[in-house]
Amino acid sequence: MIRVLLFAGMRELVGKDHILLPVEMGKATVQEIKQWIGDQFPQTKDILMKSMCAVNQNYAREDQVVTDQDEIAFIPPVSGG
Amino acid sequence: MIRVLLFAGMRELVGKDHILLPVEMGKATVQEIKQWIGDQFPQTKDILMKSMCAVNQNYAREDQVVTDQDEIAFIPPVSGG
Amino acid sequence: MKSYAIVRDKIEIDPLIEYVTDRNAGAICTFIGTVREMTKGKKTLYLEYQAYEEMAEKMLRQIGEEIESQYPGALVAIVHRIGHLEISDVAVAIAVSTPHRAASFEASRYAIERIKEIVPIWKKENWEDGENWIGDQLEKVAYPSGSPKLEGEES
Amino acid sequence: MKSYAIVRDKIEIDPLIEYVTDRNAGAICTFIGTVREMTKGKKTLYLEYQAYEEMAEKMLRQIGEEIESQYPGALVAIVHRIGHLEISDVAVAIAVSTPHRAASFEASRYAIERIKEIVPIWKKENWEDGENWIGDQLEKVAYPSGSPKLEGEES
Repeated sequence: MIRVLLFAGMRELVGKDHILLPVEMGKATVQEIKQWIGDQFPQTKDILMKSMCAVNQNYAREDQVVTDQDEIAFIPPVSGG
Repeated sequence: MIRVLLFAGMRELVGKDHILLPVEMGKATVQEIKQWIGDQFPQTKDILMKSMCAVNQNYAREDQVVTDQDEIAFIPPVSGG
Repeated sequence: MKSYAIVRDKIEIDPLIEYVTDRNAGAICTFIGTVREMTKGKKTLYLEYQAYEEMAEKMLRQIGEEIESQYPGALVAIVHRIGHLEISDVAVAIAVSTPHRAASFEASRYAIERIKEIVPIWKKENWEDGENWIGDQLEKVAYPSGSPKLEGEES
Repeated sequence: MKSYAIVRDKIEIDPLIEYVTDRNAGAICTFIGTVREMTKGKKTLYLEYQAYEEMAEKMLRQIGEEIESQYPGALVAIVHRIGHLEISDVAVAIAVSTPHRAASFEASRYAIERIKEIVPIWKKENWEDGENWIGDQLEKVAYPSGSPKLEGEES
């Protein structure tokens, strides 16, 4: 199962620090994952729209394909410093 | 007697950290003091030309008049930092 | 000491300075970001920082490498603190040494701007009248100019 | 601690940072000038700094006041060391805090440039093949742009 890490506002809106995708999504694009999370957790749609996705700790394109071997994270607009 | 403080290259060229002007120069302009020092210590002429004069720890003009109540110093080009 | 680190305890500046001190450095510029009490008339009580820690350290290192390739001879160390921070606490500290002074200022400035663009760290403001994760607000455009570099993209 | 000082011993950075730390500061930029070994292919063995101490402290204070009037809310501390300095020793340290970061960088940079213009401190380089008071050389124009302000002159 693909595991998606959540942070900051997304983590609070979902109430968990990660989401497990259904088994049948064993391979998916970032775009598909985003769509699925938005459908399951409609409260995250606004932030999702503004978020980047990181795959294995690198910022990734929407069309990148990931599997359950990858580390996926959604990165809401950062505010460090 | 007017006392003139010397620093850095000027101090080394004169071999002293100050110069006492003759009593008859009880009152003089910065320009006159510069002239007198240059005459007495010709080895300082080059640096004197490039130096500023400070009177009571403020940078002073050449035409400023000083007395033995003032603290006079010649400031070769600075190189702190 | 790790020269690029996310930490939970008070940031000490001296180890950062020591880390970048070098016989061929003539200049060290440090930037320290502290928690300010008043922002646009609003009073901050405390802050809470969260990070995607492993990636954040990786991005700090990337920023350091960007600087070292841009400014020959530069040495860089960056530490960001997470967790609960009080007013005046140090949230981030950057130290850059270079042979000459101009580059140390430029590089240190570059580092803090880049941190605000690409490092996955989030700040939750706790005001007298509420709290919010900064960056989520509608008034802030997400990743305006300094969009994070995508994998495989030229920097 | 004096916030504008000429000292003979090792400069500690932490007290400077503490001095400018403030509830309304969000940024602290420090600049540290260290003794560099190689300059234009010439190897420095050590440096010797001399100052017109009382006036130098007065000029450091003037620089701080220039910054505080230019950048509202800025706090400034500057310490310069004199005497015998070895490679990597800290010769000068500047700390500036401001509410926002851009001003802290600008003000800290301003301070070091002003020090090199108006503060009566002199550096004697001791190279492998000789020594010289810097600033006396013919190749350096005396007081090019940043001529010290004369008494009564507008700044």
